[in-house]
Amino acid sequence: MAAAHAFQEDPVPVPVEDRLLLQLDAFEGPIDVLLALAREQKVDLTKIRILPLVDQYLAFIQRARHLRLELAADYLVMAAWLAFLKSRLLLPDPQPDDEPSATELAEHLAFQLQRLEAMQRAGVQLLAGTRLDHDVFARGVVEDLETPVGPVLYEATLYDLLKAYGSLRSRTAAPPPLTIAATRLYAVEDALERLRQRFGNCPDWTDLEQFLPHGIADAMVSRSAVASHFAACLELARDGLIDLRQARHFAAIQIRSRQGGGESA
Amino acid sequence: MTISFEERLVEALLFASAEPVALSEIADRLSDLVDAREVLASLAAHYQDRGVQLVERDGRYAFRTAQDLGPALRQGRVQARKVTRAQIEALAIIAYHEPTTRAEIEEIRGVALGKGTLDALLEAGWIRPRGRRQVPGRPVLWATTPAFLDHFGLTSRDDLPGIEDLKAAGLLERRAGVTLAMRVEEVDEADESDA
Amino acid sequence: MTISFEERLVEALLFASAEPVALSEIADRLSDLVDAREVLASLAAHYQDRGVQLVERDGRYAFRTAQDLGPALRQGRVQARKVTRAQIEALAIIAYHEPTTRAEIEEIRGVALGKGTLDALLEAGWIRPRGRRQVPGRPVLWATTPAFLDHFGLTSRDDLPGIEDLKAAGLLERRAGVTLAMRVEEVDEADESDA
Repeated sequence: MAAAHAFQEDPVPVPVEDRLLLQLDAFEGPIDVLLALAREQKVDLTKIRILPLVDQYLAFIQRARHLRLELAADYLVMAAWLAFLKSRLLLPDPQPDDEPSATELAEHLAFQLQRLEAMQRAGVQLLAGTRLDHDVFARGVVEDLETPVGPVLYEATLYDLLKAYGSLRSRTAAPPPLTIAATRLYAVEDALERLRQRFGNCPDWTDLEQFLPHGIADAMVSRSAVASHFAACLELARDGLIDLRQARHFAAIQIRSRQGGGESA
Repeated sequence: MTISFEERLVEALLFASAEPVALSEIADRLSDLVDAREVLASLAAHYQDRGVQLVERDGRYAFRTAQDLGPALRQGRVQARKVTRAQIEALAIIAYHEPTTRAEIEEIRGVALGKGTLDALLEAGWIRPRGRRQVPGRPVLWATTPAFLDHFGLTSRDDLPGIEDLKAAGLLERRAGVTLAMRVEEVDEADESDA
Repeated sequence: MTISFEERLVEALLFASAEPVALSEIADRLSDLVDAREVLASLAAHYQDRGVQLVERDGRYAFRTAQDLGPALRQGRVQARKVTRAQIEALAIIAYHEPTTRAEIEEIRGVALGKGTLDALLEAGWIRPRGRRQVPGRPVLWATTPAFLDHFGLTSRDDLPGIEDLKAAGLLERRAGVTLAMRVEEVDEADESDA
């Protein structure tokens, strides 16, 4: 296999954002991601540079959305907030006096990163320290000294007490009225309406994907939009308003409008 | 006086073990070059006059407090007793609703209280009668005691987490029912102040 | 080497109990002529190099196996309680900021606590409610317990790793996190403006 050596490539440095994306599940929210990015600056966190950090976070979010990874809403809110912070850091501060300045906000973010870092480290140190039942052990037997002469001690913990009350209340409370939450999924009616408005000027075969709404943050809503648009297509085709085709399994679904029946294939 | 590693290990092993430990088990923990019996003999000699003794029962070894200390140790020694579910539930209801009557406790639990339930709580020193409700029959009102707070590590009754806190901490069991994947507004259950 | 009756008694008393015993409880067993602290100091010195050690936990005393024997003793034992990352971070935040509210824990971590996180810490006996903050909503304040110190081998809260440095650096001051602004309503707005 000499050829393998000949074609061996230099290792391509993987961007930090991509490495973090691989461990997205392991993060405990956006601040945790920011902290991981900040650690990449390899400086004392008290000297952290906020602007490059903001750029890195925005790049991270961009990549995630490009790869269609599911991001919790917090990540996007954080991105929006950081973009806002960045614009305020770059522009002269026009804010009235009663609002914190951009510098103050940046300092505060740096404080929060340091504080979270300190708490994460403390947690690791606690776990790594001397732990009962792992590093040290207590007396294995509580000696029964026979014929106790003292008063009776009833044993129960606070947890027992709270748990008892909690389950009692959930057992005996009147059942809550049935509430069905308003769904945020994409309705077929809305998809029909959208398509009706758009397919009219589309005599050529066009991928259905072109008609899908863009920029839906929530992956679940995004998937429901695909489903409802497909259902809407079937309905429009049944009504003889459009033609549908698909070259093979899993290929792109294409549609075109059928105007006055004249162009029907 | 120096102590060997083996002696320290056997000392810790016997201390932490819930059951007396067999000689073979002790020997397994030691290097083949060391005689477990010798280690045990040395330990036994060390503890001979102390408050704790190394004892052998059927080829198994354990530490036990010295017999002559029994009376002094037993003094004021308490007898531990597990609290039953009915007792802890009644106690929780009294703590959250005090002062409250027996009938109210039964109403909340949905079943009658057994004979000894409140007696046990009284014996534990966790509850006390606090007057009577001014209604026909003048039922006794029950309330918790300072000993109750002390036992459960509370500084005041106010420390008891409310329903919302219990829910947030995961202590309120979810009722079987309709839960949707989407956010459902949590229904505000019960205000606790109904007495 | 002779050992006093008091030393033997305290040795036996601590051996007979799995939980740390309060200084006051030890003193109660001794004659008024004897200083419990001196007895404990003498016992601690005796056990210094042995396989079992006398440790102090927040004014309570107990025997525990020596730390260096941990690996040898661990064999064939049940593992200590598994702690998730969210749990240990929440626990650290409570320990370093106590007393503190659930909302503050969430602010520091920048993410909501899952149901069951505080529940697990409560069940482990490591945290307890301690009063309420006098602000609207009167949220429950959480603090650590003596069992927390015992489990993590800390003599007192001052013993928490690095706590002095963190205090000096101002990192333990109460300050709201930037994620404070992130509430569900705003998330929904963000979604809509995206669509």
